[in-house]
Amino acid sequence: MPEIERRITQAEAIREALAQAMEEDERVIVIGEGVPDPKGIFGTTTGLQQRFGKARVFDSPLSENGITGICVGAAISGMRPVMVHQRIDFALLAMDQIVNNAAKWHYMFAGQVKVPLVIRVIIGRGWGPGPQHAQSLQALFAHIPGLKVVMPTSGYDAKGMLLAAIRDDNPVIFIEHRWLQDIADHVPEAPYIVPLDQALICRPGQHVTLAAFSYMTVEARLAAEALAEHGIEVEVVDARSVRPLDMSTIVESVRRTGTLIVADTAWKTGGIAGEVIAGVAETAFSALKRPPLRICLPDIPAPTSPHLTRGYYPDALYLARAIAAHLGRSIPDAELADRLFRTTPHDVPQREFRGPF
Amino acid sequence: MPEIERRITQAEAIREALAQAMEEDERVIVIGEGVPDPKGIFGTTTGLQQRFGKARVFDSPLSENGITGICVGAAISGMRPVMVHQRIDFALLAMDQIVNNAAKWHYMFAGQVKVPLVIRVIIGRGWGPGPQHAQSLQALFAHIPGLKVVMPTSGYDAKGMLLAAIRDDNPVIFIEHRWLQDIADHVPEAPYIVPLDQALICRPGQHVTLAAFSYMTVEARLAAEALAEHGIEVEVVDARSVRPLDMSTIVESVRRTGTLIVADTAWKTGGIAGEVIAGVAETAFSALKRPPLRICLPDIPAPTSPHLTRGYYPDALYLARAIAAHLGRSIPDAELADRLFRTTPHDVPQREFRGPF
Amino acid sequence: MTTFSLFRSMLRIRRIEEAIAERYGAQEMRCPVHLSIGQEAVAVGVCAALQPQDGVFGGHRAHAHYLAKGGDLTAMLAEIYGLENGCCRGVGGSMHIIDLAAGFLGAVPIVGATIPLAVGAAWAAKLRNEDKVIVVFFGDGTFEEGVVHESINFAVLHRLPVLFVCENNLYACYTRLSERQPDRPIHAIAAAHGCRIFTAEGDDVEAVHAASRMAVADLRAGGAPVFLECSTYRWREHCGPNQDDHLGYRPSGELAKWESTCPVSRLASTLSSSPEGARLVAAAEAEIAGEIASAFAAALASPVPQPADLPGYLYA
Amino acid sequence: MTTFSLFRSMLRIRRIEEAIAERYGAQEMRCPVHLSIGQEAVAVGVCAALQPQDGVFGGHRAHAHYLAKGGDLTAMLAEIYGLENGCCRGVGGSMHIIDLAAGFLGAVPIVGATIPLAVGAAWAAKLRNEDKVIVVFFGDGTFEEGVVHESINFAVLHRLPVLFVCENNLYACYTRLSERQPDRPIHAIAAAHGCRIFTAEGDDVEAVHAASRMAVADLRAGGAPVFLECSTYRWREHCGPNQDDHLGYRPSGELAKWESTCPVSRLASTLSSSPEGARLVAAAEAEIAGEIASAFAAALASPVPQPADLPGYLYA
Ligand SMILES: Cc1ncc(C[n+]2csc(CCOP(=O)(O)OP(=O)(O)O)c2C)c(N)n1
Ligand SMILES: Cc1ncc(C[n+]2csc(CCOP(=O)(O)OP(=O)(O)O)c2C)c(N)n1
Ligand SMILES: [Mg+2]
Ligand SMILES: [Mg+2]
Repeated sequence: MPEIERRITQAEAIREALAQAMEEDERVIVIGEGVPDPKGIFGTTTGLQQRFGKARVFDSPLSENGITGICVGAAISGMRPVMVHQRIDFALLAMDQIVNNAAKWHYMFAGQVKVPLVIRVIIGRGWGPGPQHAQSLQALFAHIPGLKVVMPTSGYDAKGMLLAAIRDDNPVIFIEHRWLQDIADHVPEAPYIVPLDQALICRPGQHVTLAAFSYMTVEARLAAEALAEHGIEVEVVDARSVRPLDMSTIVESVRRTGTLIVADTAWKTGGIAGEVIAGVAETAFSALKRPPLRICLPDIPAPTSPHLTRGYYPDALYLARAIAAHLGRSIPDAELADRLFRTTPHDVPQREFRGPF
Repeated sequence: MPEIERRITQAEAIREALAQAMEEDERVIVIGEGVPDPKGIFGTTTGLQQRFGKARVFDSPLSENGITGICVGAAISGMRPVMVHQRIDFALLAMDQIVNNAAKWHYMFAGQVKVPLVIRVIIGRGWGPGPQHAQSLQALFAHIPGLKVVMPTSGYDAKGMLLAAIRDDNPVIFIEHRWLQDIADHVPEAPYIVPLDQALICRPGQHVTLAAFSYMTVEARLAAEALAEHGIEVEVVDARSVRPLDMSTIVESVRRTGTLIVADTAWKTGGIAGEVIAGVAETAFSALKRPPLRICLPDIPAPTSPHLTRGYYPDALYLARAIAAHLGRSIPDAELADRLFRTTPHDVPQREFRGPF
Repeated sequence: MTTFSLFRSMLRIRRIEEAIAERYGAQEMRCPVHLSIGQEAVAVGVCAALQPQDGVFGGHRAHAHYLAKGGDLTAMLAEIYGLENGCCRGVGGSMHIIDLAAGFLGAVPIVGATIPLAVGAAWAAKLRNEDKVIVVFFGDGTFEEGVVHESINFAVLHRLPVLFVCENNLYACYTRLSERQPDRPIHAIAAAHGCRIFTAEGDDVEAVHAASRMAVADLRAGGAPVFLECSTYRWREHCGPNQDDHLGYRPSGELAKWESTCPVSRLASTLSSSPEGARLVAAAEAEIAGEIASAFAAALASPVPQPADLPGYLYA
Repeated sequence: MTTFSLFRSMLRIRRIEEAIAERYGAQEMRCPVHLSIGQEAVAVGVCAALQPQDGVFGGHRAHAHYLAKGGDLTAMLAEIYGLENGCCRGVGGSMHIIDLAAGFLGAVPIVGATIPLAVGAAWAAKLRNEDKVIVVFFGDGTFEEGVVHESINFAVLHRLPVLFVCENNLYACYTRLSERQPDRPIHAIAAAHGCRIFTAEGDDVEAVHAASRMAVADLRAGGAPVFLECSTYRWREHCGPNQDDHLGYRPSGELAKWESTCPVSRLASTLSSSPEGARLVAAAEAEIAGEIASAFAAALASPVPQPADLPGYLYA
């Protein structure tokens, strides 16, 4: 199995998925502001136009609502468009077409027309993107019947779920995290599918269920490793999908651990972390041995200055402390801090990151 | 106190609040598609242009995002605009300006500029509005730091909260329900304020806390009356505000009753009902004697046909049955059904309703 | 397409909408309806220039477009009645109609919502090398939505086979054009975007048809997107079955002026000037009355839809 | 405004942005920056036509507009460094700048986001009978956003004192105009909307200024909204401090051509043709260098902002 050695970044995994989808189905087209440009959406679309031509890989005017509607129109006419927003914030301009049309076209016409559309949106941050360029708006999409909404964490899942999303006959909001794009993972070359509705237990543990979304899964795993050294076994569930939420995997885990903590990349109030808690409280109340807990962003927009973002984004150390405290376990803080101290500046994904976005 | 006899409809209460706000502060202007037209937004703006002139009461082009941004621009320049969408569905076109600008302008500039803007949006239904004209999208706004979001139920609160919203220096999403507009209530003539952040216990009861939003409060009270005859005392909390949620009133109630049920006008998944449950579970877990419960719309868009909307909107009978079942109390169903049977067709607010919307 | 068949198509639409209006009061069509009475010539003149494989999108006021493109009458009526045999099985009602077999690709009530869809459909047709023209109908008010400009820009950029038809009836609901737009022609903006422009008096079906034929021929030959603006007038209330001149939002005499140039009756008089023509007109009236009566009967014979089916419509 | 002061204002902006670019690599300005190097003449020519009470809005690339309107340099630099004395106390960074005292009413990076705000500010000015003109700067790409058309329509309808300035630098990020818009002038669309139109070569500060003076005078006299389109060119990468001609997205020679008509150095040569002029130019360089050095020093002397203050900024 030489395959097992193949490690590529998530950005490369996404590019590979796009290329393979275009290869296997000529109805697949890719469009977005900057798709064929030299930066290629953080490298996720680089080379696609050279390979598949200008008739299938498009740049886009700055017209988010219009282009979304145009892609819906193409999708109901037999194409399978994949569109992309470099920041989820720009998708706010397209909420009308996403919510009123894409999500409902199949339903409104009683199932006569399909909308095979993938909308890639990127959350997270370079450095200092600030209030309008670093939102994590998954909750807005998660509330909408007719959409599927996914947030893969690993490069493996990113490829498999993107292929699944493109093959799916429904509109899928595919949420990528900027800080995951440069992380390498084992990603098989041949096309494969990861289902759009299944959470993944990526670390088993019997003391607490930590359901995490997207990049928070990375921090969650680090926290879990550190806590394991102190005898706290955290079960890390990578939620992977937001709509539908795989509640049964989460509920089963809570039935084993008795404790639920949810870590999300978004603001706490009105976010999907609350939805997970409400779902568990409704359906597995008696399994809960103690109050559930959300670890999310504070309810304020992201500031820009690194002096101000410090502490804004909960990291592994924050998670580990919060988990230990929630379980009433006292761990010498210096040990945790020592283990989880981030040597990279807190506002960049990798040490080599040099800006500007 | 002859005042106590004064009963006007909620639509009239809203119109009165607008008129009084315009009278007390010349910076208040009113704009929206149809504001000065003969229908006057279901009667809520009728006569205002005649009274305050064309320089303060405006019709609007069909340009939701643009007009919202224009109102933000006017608000940061010292005006106090009140704008209105006849349906909340149209506000989806303006999510960019609402979320990216209105909600953040004060924060982004570190408090230097205020955005005193009220956006009235109407949810609910005439008959048969269907998938694109009957959404209850409060959850989308409730997630956004920087917004205030309210949903008054009574005519009294509608007037007092609208006056408070207009006097507030922040953007307020003011959500009205179509089915409340023709309900009469005691509404004092002199201007008064109802705070934007306080839930109201509108019926005390020791067995179960029923937190309800907007029109669901009406159905909740009917259900509570019916259940009282069977010895179930329901504490009905009219949540009134969505952001901020008055969690302390709800939590205190749950501490007394031990049981939480939330009734919302919106889809269940990802809605604010889940937020209420998550908040209570996090902060008052031990007060809960049994699982919490959500009573919301099913996770599908509203259909149009009356044959299809039957059962789509939970009513008092549905609530009463669900509450009794949740408490494990068996009440002869015929008695409940008899008491709560709706003699008005299920798809209209009043018997006299004749369409078309 | 002969003058008579243009006339007949308009007459049929007029009578169908009158029948809807007449029966609306019975409270059995429990959804908003937006009638095109007075505006039939635009729908008919344009759609008569299309082939079956061409596609049409509409908006909130779409009965005429649906019928002119050949949409199934019974399915539309059943839909308005909220019945299982409706073209959306009752999910949609009057504001959501579709007939894929006829090339009526859908109408929904968010104004402007179908304009980018039409461009997307035209884009797909071009990418797939299909001989297909896509038409979208919308009102003067809808032109104020930014998405219209975004859609036109993309269509012109990619030279897509799309015909934008603006039915300028001077009002959006009860608000006159002059309260919403400055005094300049709508089509001039489309022209500046790079569309080819046609205009027509929307109460003259032959003029609309002639312009549409040229437009569609241009598009089939690979020409730039076309924007056709037609002046027209809505006779009844914005939404619902009634007259509403008493509300006073129209200048007095305006409605009467437009009624006097009624596209249907003007053509009826012209045609009736010969005895043969008069006979044809009378026969058409009779046939249409019969068709409408049976369509209503057939629609009302539909079973009722079942709420249990709804979740199945959500995802493909 | 003399030619020399126009020149000096451009030179100052050029040197400030060069200084930012030079220091960006030190990794202490930890936010995206979009430089206007090459485009200074538009900001300067327009703002020189304004009064202090007039208002200006910008977008993601707003340093030049802020500075040309008289925004505080130290506060801008401190903001880019994320420090407490920044014009937004570090909350905003380079893409969110404001100086209310100078009439710079705000810039934010969602493209098109400030265009309706400018119209709203002009509307407020008109409703309050204030003698105020509002200007908004935006790029060719931004013109593709529907909200721009919605904003222009409203401005023309209500005849508001707003000047729309389109800096057409041929690119949105790395995408050339011809990939995003058909081949027709942008300003022709604004003209069709009913704006009064001016155009200027954006590397000729005096031409921009002359057009702006006429435009602003028109607006003060109650004229229709004005749309000014300036051709211009961005020399550096879309975002960040570097050159990027090696990426190959620009036709070869294009950058060089624009560099050869540099608005700053062309005027420097003209002015330097007299000894007195040469002396003034040299003095300006020296003064500006001094000002920049002290501004950086002052900015960097700022305390750091405190996260604990953030919640207080959320609601008024
Ligand atoms: C986005 C949106 N805004 C507002 C409405 C409410 N509305 C329905 S029809 C209409 C007027 C449309 O006017 P026009 O485009 O001229 O079409 P007409 O009704 O005259 O045929 C409005 C404002 C809507 N349906 N969608
Ligand atoms: C709504 C939105 N879409 C996309 C972006 C990403 N973006 C930032 S700047 C830019 C290009 C803007 O081009 P133009 O308006 O020509 O201004 P220029 O950068 O050339 O000065 C884009 C697409 C954004 N900030 N906002
Ligand atoms: Mg109209
Ligand atoms: Mg540009």
